[in-house]
Amino acid sequence: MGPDDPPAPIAEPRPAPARSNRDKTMSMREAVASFVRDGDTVALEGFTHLIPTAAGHEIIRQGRRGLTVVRMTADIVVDQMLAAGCVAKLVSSFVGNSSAGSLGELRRRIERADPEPLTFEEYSHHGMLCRYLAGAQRLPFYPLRSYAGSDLPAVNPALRKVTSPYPGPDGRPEQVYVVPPVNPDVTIVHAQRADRRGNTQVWGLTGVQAEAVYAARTAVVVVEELVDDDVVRSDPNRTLVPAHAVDAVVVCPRGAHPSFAQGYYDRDNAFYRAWSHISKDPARLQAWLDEWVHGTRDHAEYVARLGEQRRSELAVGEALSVPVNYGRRL
Amino acid sequence: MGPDDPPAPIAEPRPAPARSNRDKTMSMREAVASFVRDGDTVALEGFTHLIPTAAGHEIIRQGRRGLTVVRMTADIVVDQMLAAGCVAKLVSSFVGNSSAGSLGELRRRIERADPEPLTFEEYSHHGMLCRYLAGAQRLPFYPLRSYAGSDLPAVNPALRKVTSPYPGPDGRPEQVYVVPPVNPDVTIVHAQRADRRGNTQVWGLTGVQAEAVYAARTAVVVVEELVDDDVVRSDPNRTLVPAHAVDAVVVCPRGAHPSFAQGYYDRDNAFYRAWSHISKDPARLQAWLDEWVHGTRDHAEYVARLGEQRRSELAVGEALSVPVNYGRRL
Amino acid sequence: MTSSELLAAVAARELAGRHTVFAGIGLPTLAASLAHLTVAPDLEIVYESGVCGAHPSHLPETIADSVLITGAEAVLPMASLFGYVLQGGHIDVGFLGAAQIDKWGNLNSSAIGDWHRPDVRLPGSGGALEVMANAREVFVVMRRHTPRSFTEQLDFCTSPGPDRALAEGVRPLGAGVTRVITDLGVLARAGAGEELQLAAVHPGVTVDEVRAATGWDLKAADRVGTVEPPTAAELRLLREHIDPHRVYLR
Amino acid sequence: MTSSELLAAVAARELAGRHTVFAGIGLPTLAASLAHLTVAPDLEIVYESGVCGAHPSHLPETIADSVLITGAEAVLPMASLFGYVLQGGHIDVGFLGAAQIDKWGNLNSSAIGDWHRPDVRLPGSGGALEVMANAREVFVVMRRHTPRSFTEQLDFCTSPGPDRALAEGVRPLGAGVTRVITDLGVLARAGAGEELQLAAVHPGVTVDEVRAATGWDLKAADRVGTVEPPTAAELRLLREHIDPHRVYLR
Repeated sequence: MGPDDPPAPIAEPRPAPARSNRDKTMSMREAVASFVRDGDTVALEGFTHLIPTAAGHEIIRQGRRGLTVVRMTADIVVDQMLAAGCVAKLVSSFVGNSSAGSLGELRRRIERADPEPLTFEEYSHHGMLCRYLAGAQRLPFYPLRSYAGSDLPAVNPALRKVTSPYPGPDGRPEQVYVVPPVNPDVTIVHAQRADRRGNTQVWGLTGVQAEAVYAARTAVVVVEELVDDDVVRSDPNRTLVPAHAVDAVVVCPRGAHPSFAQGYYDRDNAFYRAWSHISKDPARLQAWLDEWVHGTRDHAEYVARLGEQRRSELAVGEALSVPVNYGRRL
Repeated sequence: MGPDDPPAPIAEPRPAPARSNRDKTMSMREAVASFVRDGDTVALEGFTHLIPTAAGHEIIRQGRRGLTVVRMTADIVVDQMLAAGCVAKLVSSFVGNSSAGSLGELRRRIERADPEPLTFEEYSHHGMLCRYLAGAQRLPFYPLRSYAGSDLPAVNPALRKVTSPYPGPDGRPEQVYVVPPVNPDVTIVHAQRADRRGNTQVWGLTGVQAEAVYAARTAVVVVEELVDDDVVRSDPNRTLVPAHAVDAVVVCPRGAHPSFAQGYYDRDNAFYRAWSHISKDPARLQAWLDEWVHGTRDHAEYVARLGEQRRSELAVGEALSVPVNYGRRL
Repeated sequence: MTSSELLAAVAARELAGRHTVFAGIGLPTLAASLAHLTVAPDLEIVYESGVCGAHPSHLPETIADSVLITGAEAVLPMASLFGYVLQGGHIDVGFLGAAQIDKWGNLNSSAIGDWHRPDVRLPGSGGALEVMANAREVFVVMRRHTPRSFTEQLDFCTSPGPDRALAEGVRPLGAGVTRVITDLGVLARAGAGEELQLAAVHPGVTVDEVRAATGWDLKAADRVGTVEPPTAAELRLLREHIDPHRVYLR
Repeated sequence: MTSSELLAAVAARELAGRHTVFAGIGLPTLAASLAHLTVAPDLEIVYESGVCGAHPSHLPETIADSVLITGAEAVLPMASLFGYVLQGGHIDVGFLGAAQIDKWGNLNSSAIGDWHRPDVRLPGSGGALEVMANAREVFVVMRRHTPRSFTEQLDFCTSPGPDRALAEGVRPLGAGVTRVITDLGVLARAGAGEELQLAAVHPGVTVDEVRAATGWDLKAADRVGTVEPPTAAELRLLREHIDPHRVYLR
C-alpha cells in the first residue's frame, strides 16, 4: 500500500450474527468449506504457540484465492499459503521465520513481485493488537502511544491521529495515534480443548486469540481434543472464548505443528530451521506443498507422514497445575 | 460535580515507580500507614466478589481524611468509610447495597449534605472500566459506545466526545464518547492467594482488579493466604497481577467479609440485608463502627467477634478444577 | 398464582428462540431460567459480573453469587464482558429495571428530583446504560405499573433509548426497549421512532385501567390481546425447580 | 572467549540494579540471565509473548518457548502485556536489535532500499516500535559494527527514538537507546537531544577503528574507556549454567 492510496474502507461494524448453542463440531474440510470464501479477510492467530497450521493447509487444499490474511506474525503457514496462491493481501507486524531465518516466498513476492505482487499493510505488534481490540469492541478506532516519528504512517495511511479532548501533561492539546478496527470475515485459532458447543480453553501463551475471535464475523476453533462439559465447567476462568463467539469446533490433534501446544507436544525447531532452505527455492517449496499438503487428504495423513520417531521427539512430560477450589454450597 | 465546574485536572500519566522483586509482605496496619495518605485518590475494587473490606476498615481505624474513593460498586464498605468521615469525593457507577437495599450514609450525604456534602462523579460500569483501561495503558482517553442521549454528560463534564478519523458506517464523520484515565494514588484489591513477591492469583470473578492495579501509582494486594512460589508457578495463567505491579502483600484471612472469596467462604447475605437497617439510623451506624471497627484492633479481632457459628454458616465445600498439563521438556 | 409468577412466565415466553440474555437477579433470572427449560433450550445466560453460561446449583441471590461461578462455562474479566460480549454485539436480550420509564423507553435509575440535590438518590446506571446501547432488544420488568414510574418526563435520563441517541447523531446497535412487562399487562414497541403501546392486558385488567396507571397518553394497539396465564407446567417448573425456597416468587 | 560471551557479559553488567527487562531471544536472554545471577538478583525477565518472571528449565530457543511458560510467575494475554506492562511504563530496559541504527538511536528493521520495492524485506517491527516508545531505556546489541548498519541515514525508520517523536510533538516515556553494545565497543547516550558517543572500546580496539566502522561522524567521549573483559566467574556462569549446549554462545 502506498502513501497516496486511499485507506482501506472501514466496513460498518456489524453485530455478530445470532448463534445457536448447539453442537458445533465438524471436520476441518467442512469448516473451511463453510466459513472461508474466495476474497475473504481471514485472521489466523496464535503467537508462536498454537498456530493454526492445519487450517492453513486445508485452505490450500481447497484452493481458496484472493484472501486477505491478517496475522501478527506472518511465518511458515503464511509463506505456504502465499506459495499456494491463496493470498492477495497481507496485514501483519512481523514477517519472518521466527528467529530461524527467512520466508522465501514472502520475500520474493514483496521484493520482486515474483510470481505476482503482494499488497502488504505493515503495523507494529501493538498496532495489530489494537486493531483486534477495536474490532472486538465495535469501536471506530483504538488509541496507542506508538508511531510518532516512525516512517510507518507514511506507508500505511490507516495509521492516523486524534486530538485528545483532555489537556495533555503540559496543559496543551495532546495528539495520539489510532488504528482502525479489523473485523475479519472469519478468524481461525487453535486451542488445547473445547466442549462441543465451543467453550474453548487455552493455557500457556494465550496471545491475541480472544480478541481475534471476538473481532470476527465468524469464528472457527481448532482443538487438540474435545472434552466433556464437566471438564470445562470445572474451571470456568480457563475458558478464553465462550461458546457464544464460536461457530465451528474442529478436532485436529497436532494441528499446530510445527508450532506447539503447551502440555501436548513441543515446537519442531528443526522444521523451522529447514523451512528457510525449503522456501528459498521455489521448486523445492512447491514440491514440499505437493508432498505434505496437496498430497495428504487431511491433517491426520500429514501427521502420519511425520512418523512415530519425529512425533516422539516432540513429546513432553507432565507438569500439572495445582487445582484450585471453586467451592460448593453446603 | 456540576455542569459548570471544570473537569478534574488530568494528572500527567507518570510511569510506575521502579519496584523491587523483594519480599513485599507486611501487616495491614503497615500497608495502610505506608500507602494511604490524607487526600489521596484510593481505588478499592472487587465486583461483589473479593471486596477489600478489611482494608477499608483499617483506613477508618487510621483516621484518613479527604479521600477520593474510586469504586465501581460503592456498597457497604464505602458507606462505612463515608460514615467514618474519611471521604470527600466518590467516583462510582453504582451506589447501592447490592440488591439488598440502600446505603443510609451515602443517601444522607448526597440527598441532604448531612452531615456534610459529598462530591459525586457518576459513570456507568463500562465508563468506569474504560477509565481504568486508559489509566492502566497510559492513554489520554478511552472510547466507548455509550452515553449518547444520556443526561450523564450534562452532570459529568469528564464525559467528552472525539471525532473518529475514519468514516462512519454512512461514510460521514463519526463521533464517539470518551472517558479520561484514572490513575489512583493507591489501588487496594483482595485476592485468594499470592506469593511473597506479589504474584497474585484470583479465580471466580476477576472483575476489574488487574486494570485497577495497573492504573495505580502504588498497589496493595490483600490475600486469603500466602503460598509458596511453586504453587503460583504451577499455573502461571492464573496470575492476574504479576509481582512488578504490586508494592505490598497483606495476608488477611476473611478480609472480604461480608463479601466472599470463591472457594474460601461464602457471602454473608444476612449482613447485607441488615446493613440497610443499620445504616438508616446514624446513631446505630456509628455504634456499629465503634463496635466492629474502632473497637477491634485489627481484622483478626473482627473475625473473632463474628464467632464460630457465623463463620461456619459461610463455609463452602469442595469443587476442584481439573488440573491442566503445562508440560515439561524431556 | 403470585404476580411474580405471572411476570416471570410472561417474560420467559418472550425469550423464545433467543440465544443470549443479559440477566439481572430476581425476576429476570427466573424468566431466563424458565425460558431455558421451555421455549429457549439454547439460551446462554450472561451476567454483568462476567459469568457466561451459568449452571447454578442453587438459585442465585446476587449477580455475583458463588453458585453462578462454580460450574459456569466461562468467567470473563469485566472489561471483556462489557467490551467484547456486550459492546461487541453478542447479547440478544437484556433485562433492565428502572425507577422511571417514558414512552420512548428511556430509563431513569439515577435520581428522583434534581440530580444535584435529589429527593431520592437511586443506585445509578451500573451496566444499564450499556445494555440499552448494545443489546439487540431490552425487556423491562416492572412490578408496579403507576403514573409516577410510567412518566411523561423523566427526572433524569440515565439510559437513553435509540431515539435520544439518534437526536445526538448516534445510531445505537439495538432497538432499545421492545417489551415492558408489568402487573397490568405488556407494552411493546418495535424500535426507534415508535412509542410504547399497550399490546396486551392481564386477565381481568381493562385498557382504561392501564391508561389510568400510565403517566403519558398511552396508545393501545389496534387489537389489545389478553395475556395467557401461566400454564400448570410453567408454574410447576418455577415453584419446584427454579425457586423452590420462594426467594423471588413472593 | 567468543564475541557472544563478551557481548553478553558487557550487556549483563549494564543491567545492574534494574528490576524489569524486556528481552528477546539470543544475546539478550543470555545477558538478562547472567545479570540475574550476578548484578541484578531482583530482575524480572519479561517477553513480548506474555511471559513475566520466566524460570526456564532449559535455555529457550524462541520468545515463546514452552520452557519459558512452565514455571513462570505469570503469563498474560498479549493485549495486557503490550497495554498494561509495556505502554503502562513497567519496563526498565528493553533489548532491541536492528538492521540499521543512526546516531540518534533510531532503528530500521523493516526494509533495505525503498519500502515499496525493497532490496531486502526485513521482518518488521514486531514489538520493537513499542519497546522504543515505552521502555525507560533501550539497549541495542549488534554483533557486527559496520558502516552499513551504523548509518548516517536510515533507509526506513521503523522504531524512532525520542528525538524523532518530539519532532512530531510527542514526548515518549523513555529515553530511547542509551547503550549500543557491539563487537568493537560500547556507544552511549543519555536521552533526547544527544547523539550516540563512543564510551568504551574492547581491549585491542582503537577509537579510529570504531570511527571507521561507523557510517556517521562518530563522536567519542572525553575519556573513552576500555571494556573490562568477562571475568572467569561470568564466563563460567554463561558456559556451565546458562548456555551449556552453546546454542547462542557461538
